[in-house]
Amino acid sequence: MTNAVNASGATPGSLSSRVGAAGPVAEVEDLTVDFRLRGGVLGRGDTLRAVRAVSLEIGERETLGLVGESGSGKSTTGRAMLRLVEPTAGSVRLDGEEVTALGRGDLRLARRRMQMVFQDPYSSLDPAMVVGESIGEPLDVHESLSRAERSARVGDLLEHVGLSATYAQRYPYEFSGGQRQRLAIARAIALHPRLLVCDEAVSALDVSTQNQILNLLEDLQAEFGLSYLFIAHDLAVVRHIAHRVAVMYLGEIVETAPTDRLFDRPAHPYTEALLSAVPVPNPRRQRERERIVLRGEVPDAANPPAGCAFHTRCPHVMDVCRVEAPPVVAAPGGGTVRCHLHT
Amino acid sequence: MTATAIDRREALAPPEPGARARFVRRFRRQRLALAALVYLVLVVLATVLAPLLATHDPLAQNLGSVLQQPGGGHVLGTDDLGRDVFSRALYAGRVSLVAAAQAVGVAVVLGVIPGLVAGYAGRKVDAVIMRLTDALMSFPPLILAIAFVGVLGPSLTNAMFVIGVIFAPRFVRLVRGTVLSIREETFVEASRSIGTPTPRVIVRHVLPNALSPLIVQVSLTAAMAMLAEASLSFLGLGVQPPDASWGSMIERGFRYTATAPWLTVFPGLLIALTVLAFNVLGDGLRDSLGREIRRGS
Amino acid sequence: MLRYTVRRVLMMVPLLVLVSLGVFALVLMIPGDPAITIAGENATEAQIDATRERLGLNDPVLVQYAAWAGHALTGDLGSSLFSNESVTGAIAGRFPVTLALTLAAMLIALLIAVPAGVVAALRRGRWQDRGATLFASVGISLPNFWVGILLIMAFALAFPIFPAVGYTPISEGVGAWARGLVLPGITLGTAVAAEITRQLRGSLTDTLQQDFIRTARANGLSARAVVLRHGLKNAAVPVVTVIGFQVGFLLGGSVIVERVFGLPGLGDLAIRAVLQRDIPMIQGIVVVAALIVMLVNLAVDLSYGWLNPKVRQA
Amino acid sequence: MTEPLLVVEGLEVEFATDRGWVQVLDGVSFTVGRGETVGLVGESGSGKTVTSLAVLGLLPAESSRITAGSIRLDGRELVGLPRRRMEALRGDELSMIFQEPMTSLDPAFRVGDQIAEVVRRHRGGSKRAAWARAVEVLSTVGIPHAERRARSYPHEFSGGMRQRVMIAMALSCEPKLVIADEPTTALDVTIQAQVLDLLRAMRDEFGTAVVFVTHDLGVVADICDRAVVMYAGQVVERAGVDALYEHPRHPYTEALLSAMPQLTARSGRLATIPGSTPPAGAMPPGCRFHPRCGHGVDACRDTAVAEHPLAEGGTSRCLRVSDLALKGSA
Repeated sequence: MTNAVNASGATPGSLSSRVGAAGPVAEVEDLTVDFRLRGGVLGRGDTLRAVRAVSLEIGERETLGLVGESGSGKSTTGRAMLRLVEPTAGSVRLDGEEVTALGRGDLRLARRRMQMVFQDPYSSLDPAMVVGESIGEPLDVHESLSRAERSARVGDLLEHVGLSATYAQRYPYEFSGGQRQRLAIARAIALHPRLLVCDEAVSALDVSTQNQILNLLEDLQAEFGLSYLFIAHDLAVVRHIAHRVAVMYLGEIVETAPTDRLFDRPAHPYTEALLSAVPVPNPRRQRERERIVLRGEVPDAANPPAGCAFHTRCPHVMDVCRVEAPPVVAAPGGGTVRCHLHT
Repeated sequence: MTATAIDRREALAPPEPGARARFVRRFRRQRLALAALVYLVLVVLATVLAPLLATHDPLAQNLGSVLQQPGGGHVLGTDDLGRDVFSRALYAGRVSLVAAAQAVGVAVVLGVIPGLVAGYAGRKVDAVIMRLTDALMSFPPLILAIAFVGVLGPSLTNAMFVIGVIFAPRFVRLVRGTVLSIREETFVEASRSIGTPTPRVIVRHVLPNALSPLIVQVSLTAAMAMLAEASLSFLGLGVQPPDASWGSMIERGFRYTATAPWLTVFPGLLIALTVLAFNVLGDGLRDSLGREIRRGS
Repeated sequence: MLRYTVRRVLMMVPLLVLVSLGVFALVLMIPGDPAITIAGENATEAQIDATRERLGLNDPVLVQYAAWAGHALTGDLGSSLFSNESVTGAIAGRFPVTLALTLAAMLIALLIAVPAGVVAALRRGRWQDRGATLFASVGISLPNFWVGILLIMAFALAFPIFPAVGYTPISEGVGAWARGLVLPGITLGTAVAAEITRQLRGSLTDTLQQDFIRTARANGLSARAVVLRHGLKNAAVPVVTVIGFQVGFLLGGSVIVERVFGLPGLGDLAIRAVLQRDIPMIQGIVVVAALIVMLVNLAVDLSYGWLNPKVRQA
Repeated sequence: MTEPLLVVEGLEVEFATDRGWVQVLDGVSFTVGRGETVGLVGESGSGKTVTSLAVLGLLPAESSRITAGSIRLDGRELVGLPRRRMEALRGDELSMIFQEPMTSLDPAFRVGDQIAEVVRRHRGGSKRAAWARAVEVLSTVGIPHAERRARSYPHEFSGGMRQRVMIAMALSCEPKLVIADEPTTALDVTIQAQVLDLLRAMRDEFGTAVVFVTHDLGVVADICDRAVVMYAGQVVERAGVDALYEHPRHPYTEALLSAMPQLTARSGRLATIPGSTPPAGAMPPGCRFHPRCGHGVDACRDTAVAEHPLAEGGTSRCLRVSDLALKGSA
């Protein structure tokens, strides 16, 4: 195989964001997304603020892990960055270009530089098409290739994700979940994008398959210089693949940090609770761990609590938390945190 | 052992086996649908080749041999004017099938495009189209058809046009529903995310996946259209003499129920079998197509 | 639930307007001059003008519609062009026959379909299922006038158990009335029974594969309780929808069945009106039929609220 | 010594497919003692869910059959038990909690009614008493305002709360054994922690034995006393959790353990298990794991492997069990 794999990769978890002199690949500033809810007496809907003024940046060849529980807005953030849902406010820049300001035609052109891998490998490929058609679709839309060139490119992509070029003529139902996810990745990298948003890309897979996909993503990052926004709820997976991590709760980023700092010394009580809730696969260690079990559930996003959004479940809640939203401050050891304990 | 150097080809296990087995199994299960298809092809052939197959002139009256029982010189007997029932049935079948095709054609044309628009356009357009559809569906189909034919004057073309209009909402709803659900599929979002223009998304992803339920509905609607044609012709509001459809043959034979039952039994049997064939074919198609979409989701 | 009901009833208003527009438009669709059509081919110029004036055909279309709809709202659907009988009166006189026929057909259909559908779903793939499926396919494929004729041949002519034609009002004895409805009821009900069987089988089969059915079984509920309590209630929504749909078909089918069995119902009235091109009568019948369908759909939608608690809130 | 609460011995199950009957469980044996929590671990296709459905007698009658083996609950044979007798046991002496809290409750009935129905089925008594019991168990599983919430419909609850309702229903008749099939997989981690705590508390309070079916080795480490590891329709290893994690005796267990991404430190490359689980009906001859195993020898290819009892208790289905030193989790 010509595309030898660079398994050494870059050292993960270096303390600073890898924003080179050229600036970050993706910059998000105060991104806000509202959804109109249907219902109400006259069909007049309420609004749900799914994402609240989220800011983050992703450097070249960097993987930013975005973690949070269901309803935290992490997936919406990813979609809004690619304008698969329209942001209500805020700015998204890709290589310095303002994505939120692009008109329809320019946006279509910009899409070749930002791609997405979806969670459900069973519905992300058109069942009525052979997979070669699905993988080749980005090429059809953005490049005019001869039949031979196109089929060569598709074959090359298949080989790149570890599948045989001869599979191009097969239908999706002939593939297993892991293989389908490889196909979805092949489609996403077809145009050599700068940014790849992976939305729970391995959550539906068994452990052994999941690791194959994670390794594949690392290889492709090394080979093509990709930047990843890696959205996941599985913290162990994020620890492995991400260089930096942002934690979301109820539409807000509550903490960002280089991966090692976040996992070793979480600054936000929510991050701490999340980490402690994940059981470790070692009975003795698990028994000895101190566990923080949060009470209650995530509040209704349509009707968030006043003050700090986390105060209803926070073990360290103080009076100020109930009335005043905490500011974002620098966290000890790097990154940022949004908590009154640190102000 | 497991931490071997990565071989990208670790996923090269052959695709899930049994794809072909599944196809064969499905095909086998559709024996009935296959038989229905064969029957329909035969009926169409027979009506197309009516001039060659007819033993008598379908319009030739022979008052010397009226109401003859099946057998002898007339395979299916003769009617009250001495016309050969078998030959008439061949030509009448032509009328019935063409009428059904016409109604289905009208329904598809009037149904698919509004359905696509309703499914793909915004809430307001959708709401308008769906309210109109609801209104049309508030009329009992046959009553509306009778009313229209009553106003426009009895003619088969009028009748089938109206039947087509009446069946159009089924296609609107079907196509809209399918589009709405396909739109929610990740593969459509994936296609949008690579910058595929909307028309291409519709043509490449939405339509092909909407096609299977559409074909099924065409077959089932053909069955209903045949029944509707037969009903209208039975009421004397469809095909006008001396032309005949299977429905109007029964209407004519109805007066001789007690003395010449073959006049109603044979055309009725033809209608029933043909309608059954369309229904069985539609069901068979539904069972063998469209399963892949549901799988795994 | 109240809010849901109110909203659902309010939704009928625009529908009513659309439907009435459609019915009114029937007049506009008469090819050529409706006045000539209505006054008759042999009418004199003066007669035609008088007709035009009487029908308000000189007024703008919207005024005509307003006048017609205004009268319709008060229950005045005009009068027959031929008998001068009031349309509302004529319909009211015929309605009981059609109602009795429709109810008989629905009753027969449910008596066949519910057991057939349940047994088919429970014995999937076995002979009971195949039998029910076959009945469903054949049932929806038979032209009902043909079924009626065959039934007459068999049970009125060959074995005279039931009357071949005619209607006995209920005032002349419940027995005779019911006896006269058996053959027409079966004729009209067969297709409906087939359609409901089909839907019930499909919907119950789907429901029985749901996770909550497994939960019920895992908690030891008897097979009977699982199917009759949890299965049927959850399978009911599409079935009720289909039953609602069938009312429209029953009204249409009654035209045919009344013709075959010589019953003096709405359908019979409709055929006469059509053959005479009695426009107000046609309009009246269509309006009444559409109204019945809309009311049935309303009832169907309201039943969803009971069957599916989620609907109530929406 | 009396027999353990649940004894599964040599269980074999077949499913109907296009190609005829195909074996999906092959000689599955394990036991669960009173009050004990046993993890049934494996990836998709390992047969863990089929095993639990077989114990409850919930395998679909038309498309599956038990061809051999025995399932004894409290000394009573469940295989071949008449349907009515089995129904009477389910929900009473043994019950089950399922993975999908969103779809496992009947949307058309109030949750209180659904629980009361189970109570009345097994305990009889008045509707009022059954309702009172429903409210009682709902409050036991931590549903606030149980009195009022019993009158709510399933769609008015969050996923975590629905799983509590499911647990309340399963425990309403105080069964001796509960089978929990991936009960926390669909939940967020903070809610998973709550539900695991609840299950622990219930086990301690009622002395209920639990079979915990899961693919998550972290959850097994957290809640289970012993674990039964399944691969391709067979049990490959049985052991107490401490021994299993520290000294796995089957290469598949080792592979699974090393493949678990860890919270503690970033490893280099993630370990993978090459290939994929063989589908039922196409099992490789010999050891079923040998095509993916890094320790295989020629003998593994053609000799079907039996379960070897281990000196320290438990079993391993590996030919090389005595000469391999396998790596556990750190």
